[in-house]
Order: sequence, then C-alpha cells, then structure tokens
Amino acid sequence: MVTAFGFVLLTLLLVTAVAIVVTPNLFVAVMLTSIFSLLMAATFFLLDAADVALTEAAIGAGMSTILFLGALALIGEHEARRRRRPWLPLAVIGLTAFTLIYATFDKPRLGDPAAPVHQHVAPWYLEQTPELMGMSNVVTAVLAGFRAYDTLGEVLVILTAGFGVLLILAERRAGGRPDRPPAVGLRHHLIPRVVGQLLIPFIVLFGLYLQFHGEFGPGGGFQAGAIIAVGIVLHALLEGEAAGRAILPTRVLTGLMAGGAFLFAAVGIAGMLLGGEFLDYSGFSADPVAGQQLGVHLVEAGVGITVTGTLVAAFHAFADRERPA
Amino acid sequence: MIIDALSFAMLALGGFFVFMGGLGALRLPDLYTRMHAASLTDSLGTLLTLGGIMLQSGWSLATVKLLTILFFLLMTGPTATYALANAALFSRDDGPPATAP
Amino acid sequence: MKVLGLYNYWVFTVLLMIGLYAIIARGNLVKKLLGLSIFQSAVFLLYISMAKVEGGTAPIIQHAGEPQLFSNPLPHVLILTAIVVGISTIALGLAIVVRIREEFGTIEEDEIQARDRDR
Amino acid sequence: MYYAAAAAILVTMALALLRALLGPTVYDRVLAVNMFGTKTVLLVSIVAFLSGRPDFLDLALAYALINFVGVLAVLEFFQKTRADGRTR
Repeated sequence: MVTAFGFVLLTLLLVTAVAIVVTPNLFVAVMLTSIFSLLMAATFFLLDAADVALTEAAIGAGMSTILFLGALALIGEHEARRRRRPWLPLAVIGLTAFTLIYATFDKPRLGDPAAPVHQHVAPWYLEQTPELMGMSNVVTAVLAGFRAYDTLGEVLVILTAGFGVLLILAERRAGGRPDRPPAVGLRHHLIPRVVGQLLIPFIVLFGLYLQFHGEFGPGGGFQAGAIIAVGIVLHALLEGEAAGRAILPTRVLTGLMAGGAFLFAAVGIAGMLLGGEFLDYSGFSADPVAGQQLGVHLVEAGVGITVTGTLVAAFHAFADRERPA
Repeated sequence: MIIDALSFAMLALGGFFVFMGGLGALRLPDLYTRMHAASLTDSLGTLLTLGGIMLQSGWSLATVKLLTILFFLLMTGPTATYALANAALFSRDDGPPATAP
Repeated sequence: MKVLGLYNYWVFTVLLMIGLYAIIARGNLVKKLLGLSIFQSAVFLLYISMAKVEGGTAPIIQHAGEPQLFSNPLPHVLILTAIVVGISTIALGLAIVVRIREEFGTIEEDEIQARDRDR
Repeated sequence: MYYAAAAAILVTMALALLRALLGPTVYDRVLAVNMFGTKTVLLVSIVAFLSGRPDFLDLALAYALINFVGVLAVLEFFQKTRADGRTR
C-alpha cells in the first residue's frame, strides 16, 4: 500500500517537472520547484531514506526557493517565447530516453535484497558501526567517520561555491537609485512579524537538536546547517536586510564559512598528530569508541558551521543587491 | 477499544475534511473563497488527523512531537493565510476583489 | 510485478530527459538552471531507489544486537552531501546569471550572443 | 483507516498541484504551495506511524517549521519585484 503511495507521488513529480519546464513565467516555475522538492522529499521518505528526506526538505522547500526568488527579484520573471519548434533537442531526448528505458530492464527490481549494490561494503558498515563507532545512525557514521575524506571534499566545494557567489556579486553594491526607500522587509505586517519572531528561536533550537542528535536519529551537520540558515534568513525577511546584516555581518559569515572547513581539516590533522591516519579519530580518547564519537561531533560541527555561513551569505549577496535598470 | 474507535473516527473525519478542503480549493470561483476552503484543511483536517494518530500512540515521545507539530501548524497556517489575503487585497495590479472579503 | 518494480527507474529516466530538454532547448538562463536542478533530482532519485531494500527500514539501528533489515546507507550518504553541494552550485550559477543580466540587460541566450557580437 | 486518511491526503495533494498549475493569480499558487506543504506534513506523520518508526516525526516537524518561511519569502520578494513596476 505504501508502495502505491510512492507511485502516486512519482506521477505527481513528473507532472510538476513538465509544468516547470513549460510555464513561461519564472516566478511560477520557482513556486512549482518548491512543490517538486516537497514531493521529492516525501518520495525519499517512502524509500526509507530519512536523512536524505530531511536534507531535501530543509534545502529544497526552504533555501533553494528563497535563493531563486532572491535572484528573480534582480532578473525579472518573464521568459521570451521562442518561435522555432525544437525538433532536434526533442529527437535527441527521445532517443536517449528510449536507450535508458531499454537499459532499465536489466536492473534488479525495486527493493530486491539480492541486488549487487547491497553486496559489497554496505553490510560491513551496518555490522561494524555499533561496534566501532558506538552510534545508531549508520548514515552519520559513514558520512563523518568511514567516508570523512569524501565529506571534507564536499565541504570544500560548498566553501568554494560560497566564496564564488560573494566574489561575483561583490562589486558595485551601492550603485542603485538613491530615491528608492530602503528595503524594510515585512516589518509593516504586524501579525506575520510577531509569529515569525516567535518561530525563529524554535527553528534554531530544532537545528541545534538535529546537529547534536545526528548520531542517534535523523540529523547531522548538513541538515542542521540548512535549517539554522533558514531561521537566520527568516529574521532578515521580517526585519529587513539591514537588520539581518547587522546580526551577522559579511565579515563574520566569511569567518564562519572558512572556520567550519578549517575545523574539519584541523580535526583530521589532529588525528595524524595523535599517531593515527588523517581523519582517524580513535586517538582522541583512551577509549577508541569515545574518541570516534568526539571526532564525529567535531567534524559535524564544522560541516554545520560552513553550511550555515555559506547559505546565509549567498542569501545576503542576492537580497542586498540593487535591481538593475 | 473505545480509544481505537475514536481515533479511527477522527482519522476518517480528518481525511474527509482534508479532501473537501482540497476539492474546494480547486473548484471554488475566486481567491478568497478558495482560501477559505484551503484553511479548512489546515485547521480541522490537521487537528483531526494528528489527533487520531495521537490517540493511537498513547503517552510517549511521539505524542509530544505530534503536539509540537500541531502547535506549529496551527500557529503558522492562519498567519500564512492572513499574510496572503493581505498581500492579495493590497496588490495594486489585481484591482479590488470580485467578492467582498 | 517485475514491471512495477521498475517504475522508479522509468520516472528517473523521464525526469532526467525533462531536465536535459530544459538545458539544451530553452534559451532562458534561469530555465536552464531549473532544468539542471531537475536533472540533479533525477539522479538523486536513482540512487535512493537503488538503496531501498524490501521490508527494510531507514539505517538507524533501534535495538543493538537484534537482527533487522536496513536500506543501504551508502547511497544515502552520497546523496545527502550532493543535495547541499547542489544548492551551493545553483547559487553560484544564479550569481553568474545576475551579473549577466546586469551586463547585457537580458538573460536570453540568443540575445546575449547577439549583443556580444555587436561589441 | 490510516490508509484511507493517507489516500485522502494524496488526492488533496494532487488537487492542490492542479490549483498551482491553473491558479490565475500568483496568490492562488502561493495558497496551493502552502496547502501542499501542510499536506506533506500530515502524510509524513501518518507514514512514519504506519512504518513503526515514530522517531521520524522529526521530519514532519522540520517541514512544519520550514514551510511558513517559504510563503513569507514569496510574498516579500513578490512585493519587491512588483513595487518597481518593471514587470508586467
């Protein structure tokens, strides 16, 4: 029965995706993306991926929509209609789709426990995590422990992308028209403002809960960072850009971005200094399992700090810019 | 036994109201009436559905979480509807609403 | 039954193609980025579908020692990080589009190329 | 009965999606997105309960908190865009 729900969600997903591509108004397309993301998150949840669903919800429904909207406010919302029928792209896509669907008949059916994916390292992770790491969330253990090298690389990509946004949008900040009143956000709407202000502490608290409970339930640095960023952005939306910037100036944000990645790498090097390999946490404590837990906590904290800093900085970079003439 | 019957009744009613609200949000003629239908799913539908689950789970951490979810939904739902109605009413380019709010 | 078990992969294929279509056939740069994010989501769907195990549950161990069936944690880890990397690269793309709009006054591909030739 | 409620919620999600596709004004679409979000919260709560892992209610909690921010962001940026009078 739950599988049937999955089918319905996937079908709705297809309808939404077609609508996103077809609609001529970009504003509408972005709103449909928000629905697309919610559907995707629900699908992930039905496919037993609680951590991924949490990330998709926090990123897709929250930050992704907000960033697209912030950019659209600078770009404009209309797409030019093209007269020519795109026969060639359609032909390419039809052919590729046919090939790929033909290939799927060789894939094991959904949920087959004998599928090749499940034979190699995954059983080892599931078996060894309680013993070696002493945590119940295998995803967190693999993310911050067994495959921490990979995660460090991803954090550096996020950091680079964040600095890229800041550098590209850095120049010509105050060049707009002076007669425009400063953006005040939703300050004149009393009820949303009061409720929103009431919500911010809960959002941040929930983010911190995910950050520190990530070893035992769904959660971890990536999800927590995204949710805390949404809380901070909500403050900027309610009180206006200037107030949002005042609590976390760009200098502090760049410090957070770099500091989180630095913390991650420093934990790795500390492991080397204590006689292990890079990103081996077992030397942090007399008991190797406790050492692993401490290391995972520190690394996840680094991830959370970098993700929060990057997302908030990207939001400010778009929201603070003057709309070009 | 009584609790089971009660929670099933609540879930059934909740599903019914959610569906009616969805139907209304699709079929009613203009924004304000649609908003009214959609808020039915937000208040009564949410209350009954989550209440039905709560009765099944008894006194546990799950119930506390469900209460928290219910609290946030009941707080944000009307606020979002209010902000939306406000923005729609004062948007200059749509003109005055067809029916009086 | 075998055919129903492939539905996820078909949806993956069609989503991938919808995203690809937006990238190669649409001239609007923001539309291209939206297509890119659909393409990305399709890949996420493929990985998560492969991780599913029938009768399993999310890989969070409830009672240690009890044998239980879990879905594969490795694709979850890969996709979890990829989602966050995806949003930061999309933000970078949007920043570039904003700068293009400021320089050229348009975000339609052909108009940008025409204006670039005139310079 | 869980299944019946979940099925009703799924149908409502489809109806809300239809409204988001049709909705003549932007506000109709925002309304649909908001409705879609709350329906996702309900669906996730029911499925979490059905699959016997009530600890996954964290997810529903996250959606409940985040969804509202999206609606406010749409309204804020829509006002910003239209206040310039450059579109339309």
